[in-house]
Amino acid sequence: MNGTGLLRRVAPQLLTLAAVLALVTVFFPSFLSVGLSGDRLVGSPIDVLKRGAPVALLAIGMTLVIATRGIDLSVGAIMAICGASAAFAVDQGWSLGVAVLLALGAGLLCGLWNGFLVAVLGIQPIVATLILMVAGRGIAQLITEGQILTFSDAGFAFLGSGAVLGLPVPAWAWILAGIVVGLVVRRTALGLLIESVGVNLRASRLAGVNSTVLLLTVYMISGLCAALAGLIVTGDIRGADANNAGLWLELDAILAVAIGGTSLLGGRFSILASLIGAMIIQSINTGILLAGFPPEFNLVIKAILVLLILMLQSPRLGDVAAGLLARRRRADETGAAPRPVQEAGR
Amino acid sequence: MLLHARGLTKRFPGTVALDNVEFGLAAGEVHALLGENGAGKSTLIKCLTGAYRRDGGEILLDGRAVDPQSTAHAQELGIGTVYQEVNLLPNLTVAENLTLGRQPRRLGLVSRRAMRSLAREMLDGYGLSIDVDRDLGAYSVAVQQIIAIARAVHLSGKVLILDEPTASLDAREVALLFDVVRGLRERGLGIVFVSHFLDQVFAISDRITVLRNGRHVATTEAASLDRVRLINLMLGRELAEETSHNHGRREAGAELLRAEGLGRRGRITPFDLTIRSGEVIGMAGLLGSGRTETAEVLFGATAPDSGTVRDAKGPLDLSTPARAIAAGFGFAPEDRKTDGIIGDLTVRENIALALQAHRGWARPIPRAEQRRMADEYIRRLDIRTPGAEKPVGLLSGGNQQKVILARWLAMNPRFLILDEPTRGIDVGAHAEVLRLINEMVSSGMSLLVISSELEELVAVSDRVIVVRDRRHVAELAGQAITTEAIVNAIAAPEAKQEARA
Amino acid sequence: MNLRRLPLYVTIAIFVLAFLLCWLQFPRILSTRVVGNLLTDNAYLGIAAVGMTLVILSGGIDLSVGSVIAFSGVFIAVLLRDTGMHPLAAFALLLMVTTAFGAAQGALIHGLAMPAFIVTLAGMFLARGIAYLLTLDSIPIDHPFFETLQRAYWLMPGKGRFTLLGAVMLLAVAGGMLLAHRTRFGTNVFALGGGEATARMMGVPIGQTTVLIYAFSGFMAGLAGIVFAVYTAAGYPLATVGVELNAIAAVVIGGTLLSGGSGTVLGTLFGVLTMGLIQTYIVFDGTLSSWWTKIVIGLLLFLFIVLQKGLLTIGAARRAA
Amino acid sequence: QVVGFSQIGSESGWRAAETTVTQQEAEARGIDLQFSDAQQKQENQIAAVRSFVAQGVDAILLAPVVATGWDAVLEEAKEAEIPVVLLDRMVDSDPSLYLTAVGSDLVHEGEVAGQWLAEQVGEEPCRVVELQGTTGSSPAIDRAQGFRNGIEGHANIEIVQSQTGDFTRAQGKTVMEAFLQAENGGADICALYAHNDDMAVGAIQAIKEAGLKPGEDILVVSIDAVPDIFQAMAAGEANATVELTPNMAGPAFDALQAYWDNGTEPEKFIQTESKLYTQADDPQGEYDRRKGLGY
Ligand SMILES: Nc1ncnc2c1ncn2[C@@H]1O[C@H](COP(=O)(O)OP(=O)(O)OP(=O)(O)O)[C@@H](O)[C@H]1O
Ligand SMILES: Nc1ncnc2c1ncn2[C@@H]1O[C@H](COP(=O)(O)OP(=O)(O)OP(=O)(O)O)[C@@H](O)[C@H]1O
Ligand SMILES: [Mg+2]
Ligand SMILES: [Mg+2]
Repeated sequence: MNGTGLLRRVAPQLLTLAAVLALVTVFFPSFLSVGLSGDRLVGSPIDVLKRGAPVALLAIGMTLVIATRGIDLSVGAIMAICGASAAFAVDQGWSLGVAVLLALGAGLLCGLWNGFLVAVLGIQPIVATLILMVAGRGIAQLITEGQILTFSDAGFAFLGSGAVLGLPVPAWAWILAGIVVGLVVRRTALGLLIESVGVNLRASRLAGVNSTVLLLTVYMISGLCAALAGLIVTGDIRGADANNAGLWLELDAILAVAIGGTSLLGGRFSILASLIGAMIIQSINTGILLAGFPPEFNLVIKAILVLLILMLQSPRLGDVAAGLLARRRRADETGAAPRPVQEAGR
Repeated sequence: MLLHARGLTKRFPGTVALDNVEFGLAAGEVHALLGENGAGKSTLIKCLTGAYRRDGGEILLDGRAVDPQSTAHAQELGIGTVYQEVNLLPNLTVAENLTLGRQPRRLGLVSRRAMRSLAREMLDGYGLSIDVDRDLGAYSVAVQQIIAIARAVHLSGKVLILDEPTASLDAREVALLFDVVRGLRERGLGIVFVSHFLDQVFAISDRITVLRNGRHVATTEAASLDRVRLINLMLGRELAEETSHNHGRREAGAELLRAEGLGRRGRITPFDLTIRSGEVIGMAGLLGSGRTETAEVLFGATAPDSGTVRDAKGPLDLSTPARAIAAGFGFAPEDRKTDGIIGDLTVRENIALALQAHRGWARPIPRAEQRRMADEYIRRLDIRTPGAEKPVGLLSGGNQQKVILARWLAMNPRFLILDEPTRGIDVGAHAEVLRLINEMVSSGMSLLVISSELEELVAVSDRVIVVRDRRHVAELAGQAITTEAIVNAIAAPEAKQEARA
Repeated sequence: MNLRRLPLYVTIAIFVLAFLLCWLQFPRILSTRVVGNLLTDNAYLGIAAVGMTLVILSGGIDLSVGSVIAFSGVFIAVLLRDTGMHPLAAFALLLMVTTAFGAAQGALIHGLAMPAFIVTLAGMFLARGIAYLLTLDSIPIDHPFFETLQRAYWLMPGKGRFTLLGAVMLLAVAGGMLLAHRTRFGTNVFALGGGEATARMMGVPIGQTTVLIYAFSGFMAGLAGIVFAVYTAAGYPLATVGVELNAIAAVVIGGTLLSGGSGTVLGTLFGVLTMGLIQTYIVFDGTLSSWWTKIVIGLLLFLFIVLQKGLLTIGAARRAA
Repeated sequence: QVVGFSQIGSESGWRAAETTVTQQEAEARGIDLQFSDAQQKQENQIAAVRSFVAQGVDAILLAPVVATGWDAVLEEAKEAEIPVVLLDRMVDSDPSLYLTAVGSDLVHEGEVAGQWLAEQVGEEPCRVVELQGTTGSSPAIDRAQGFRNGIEGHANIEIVQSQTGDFTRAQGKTVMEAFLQAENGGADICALYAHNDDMAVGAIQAIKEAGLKPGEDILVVSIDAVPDIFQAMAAGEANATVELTPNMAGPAFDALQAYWDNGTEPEKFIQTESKLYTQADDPQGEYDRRKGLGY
């Protein structure tokens, strides 16, 4: 996709983001202000970039998984496993490098397991990943023995709360991961093959696409992204909280992908759009916190905003509106009230 | 006029599919609707039956303006339709598919017994002996096609529309279908018939309407037209030469492949097959005789459980399509909707897909190269599309078929299997495809062509293999390849023919 | 035997086999008490899963059921606390509300062509959010009628209780079976699951069917909410978190394909019972730590699904041969 | 003796510690403990208790996830003559349905924290931010109420922000960051009250990252007394915590033993102490003492 094509693709998401930011600013006027404290940038926008990191990272992998017509419910649990592994390693006195490698390895392994269930055993993605979603948290707790495994390794903490060139490390993490994965899938044929498998698995196989390897790869990338997210949240609170790390984040990641306009039925995808989607969700979350409503309103506000966003982005909305208009007009003309008709195909 | 469409217009982004089209159907007539691939036949039918919302024009049924809002609405109005792509549900039983929406009920609950007997009744007269309680998906495309016809016939109180119903049927089924259609005509129904088989068109239709590029070109009595004039009307130009018989034109080359005892239990009885380079092998048989299975086993789409395939260098691994492709095989499947096209991807991507998959993900085909390939095949195969970046799912049926052919031509395999390659392709393109087949073969490619159209087989094949009951039963070669010989071989179970030139 | 029934038979066979294995290890599992508990304790799940089965058969998914169950409890509790309404009237009102909620989800899914996953995810947030707005506390229900409902059981030989709640679930399953397998609507649901575009071309009223499916799921979730409210005699906004995932798992273990178009309601009952059995087994074992509990549940889930897959493949191959 | 223990889950370090301690206490007394983890779900707990009844255990320990909804199952246990002891949280059923309840008074905990703060700030105006527990959970409701009781009558103390941190460290930190943003970079905040220590520990990091000194610029008071908060207190980053002892099982087993031996009916509520720890109470020592308990 060339520059303008890309821009056109993500325009709805950018507009939505702008709208959400504007809305939050109404409730919390200083929302958009960014300042410099010492050598790091501070302010709500920076918080959004930072706090949105786990969901953004998960959304990268999730986008690819969803593009193959799959879904990965286990990413939250994988975050917990990887965070726990890294904290365990640091706790054992191993070096940070070993800890990070261990976490990434664990993420890859989890992805391999999911991919194996989906691609080789042919289990449906929701159920296949549900298994790890349930068991994974147990595995993470097994590693931490149910405690919050704390550590004081400054390097590890830096992953979660440090800053480079003024920007928090987590923000760098998802931006870089997004660029790397985005380049890899678009500069190679990976993206095309993923989309093709997502649209029509059978036909792709008959055209010689090695769907098994492709699915394995995609779930492994998702596992890897979850591992990064796990490292970040663990580093951030200097402890591995096996029970709560990444809890229900898979849902936010899926939402981000959906807001990013990638069909849950597989096919065409855009990582950039998903990342903007993640930022939209995080802006809502941060906005709710800043606006100071009582917590019992959180869920309702989020639900309504998300629904609104998705409705506005729905391509059908135009049709329905047109249909309603046409109905009124034709009703005026003929007194009949025809129903709107949809085009075949999706 | 039973059904009358005036000034029908339908636009898609980048295309005007119907431009002010006029179409009239009288009661008690069979009205053929003809035109090249992409001329707008299917679109016209979809507008008539509420599947598409038209952009302009009006529709009169029995002189009253109607406005079908959905296919269900059209059904209520007494219009039964078989759409071009088989539109049945593979996960429902045959009986459920046939009766969907009007299952017989008792006390508000569907009565299975009544449904079953209704379904059997509906299938009466089509020569099918199938279990109506099995899932539809268990049956071949051809069987499904017949079931779709039976359903539409049952639904059609006034009008029956058939969009390429005979594309995958063989002569026997076509004859049966025509009997049914004549019966309906007697009863005063109006029947719209779309086909690219001109012989069939002349055999059944009373009047003919020709569309070209979304415009109405002519409506005439069938009797007043001959084949050549009809083709000229459709194409808007002369067609040089339709088909050419090729017997004795080629010298078979060296042996390319040899399959021995290849088979899979429950699918196809083990068979032997040798293929020479530069040779076209035709494969004939009735529905469900095992032709597609033969192709699938050869291509690794279903893994064989016995036998080997070897070439001059040694045994080949054909356990998956990817491996078969690596061994230089190609396979254009029969069911293009589920096995062929990747609907949401563009024409360019669909054409490049097999080659790209073969090269591996790490070596992308440069975009410019893909464009060049796509443009070349769009030109060579005359694929009607606004451009290479159109999603292939939005192309007309025949043009989708051409895209799949292009995908495999771009691979340049040494052995290509074509399962019903001309299904749904118009006369002009048909000639083009046959010419291409000849061209490929003269450049040394070997082909296995599966077709229900015996003339086509006779025209292209060097040898014809006849399949019956999942078993290869006869082989014809050279001058012995005639339609009669093939028909005899298919029909005569006892007399095993081993005719060789 | 029909090939499409195979998953059902496999599910039942696996359940019986699992029960036998449990019985070998813990003989007390084969008692009317455990059987009665299995029905009662999983009644709300079973009812919700029947609704979920239809949704999944149509190729959709309904993530809102857990929240709707919680909402139902709170709604009833608040109504009974703040008004003098009879519980039956409250039930009726609630069922109307949840059915309308489901229908609204269906309308959004169809009308705006939005994926069911996302719409019902928002529905899940919304239902729980509204429950929070109604109350943050857990509210006890001490209406005499509730006690009558709770005490309505038949004492089976061996002191097991066959409760009203269990009976309601069995009735719901029976009703679901009729609806899915013996009505035109049911066939339309399967048709939708087989392919929306095709179903539309065949004249299935897509919009109406979609709305009805989610309305039915909302109704069943409401009914499950009533059962849960009776079961606990309380309304609690934090109740039944994640029940939708259990329901989905039960439906899938019951042999229904998540991609839609294939499955049975009866299978779902056995899926629910299988899930209940896993839980009972773990309690009887009593040695698993918190984390091993999760791991073992995951492993057993895996085992069931793989076993099912294996048996199905073998069965299908047998028939093809 | 076989005792079934239906635990809520393992959602926090404190909960894990309670499980460990219960197991240790059972082992020390030679009791065979049947453990069941309900993963925060009441429905699982009800099913577990009924399974215990079906199994015929000698007693049941129940740490109820929520106060309501236990009548039917407790009655069933009573009919089967199995004594039930409630741990750390109460139920609203009739007291005749259970033997006794061991626990602390959640409202009281909040009061202790509130009173400490009131005493600490004296007449100075003080803007407090509050990190609540999981919305709708009984500790969140009671500890919020208790704290408000505790600062009752001190008009100088005002709760200016209140959000849920879900009892977790990560959310504690996230929400605290938002509070700091909303309150002029933290300059306007005088104290933080967190419904549990985990959220406080997360919030302390957020305060530090914002360039402020927790414990000095912002007072930190929380509840539970898990080891990590003592570490923070030792470092001067937290000011006070109210203990909720994880040893609920000890008193419970004692009561059960007496009941088994000679049918002694214990009191209906055995309250554990809600002790306040401040920086003066040897936090380092407390940390070392608690570290092994499986928090
Ligand atoms: N849904 C759609 N969106 C966009 N373009 C479409 C769509 N359906 C059809 N078209 C275009 O409309 C034109 C007419 O297509 P149609 O399917 O009616 O042709 P046809 O005459 O039936 O051809 P064939 O013989 O190949 O079936 C084609 O150019 C096709 O690309
Ligand atoms: N007339 C029939 N009666 C019963 N079953 C049939 C019939 N025709 C096909 N089938 C079933 O359909 C399945 C698929 O057939 P298949 O497509 O392989 O046949 P084919 O030789 O390729 O024929 P064609 O390509 O003409 O459809 C077979 O398993 C067969 O059992
Ligand atoms: Mg067509
Ligand atoms: Mg075939």
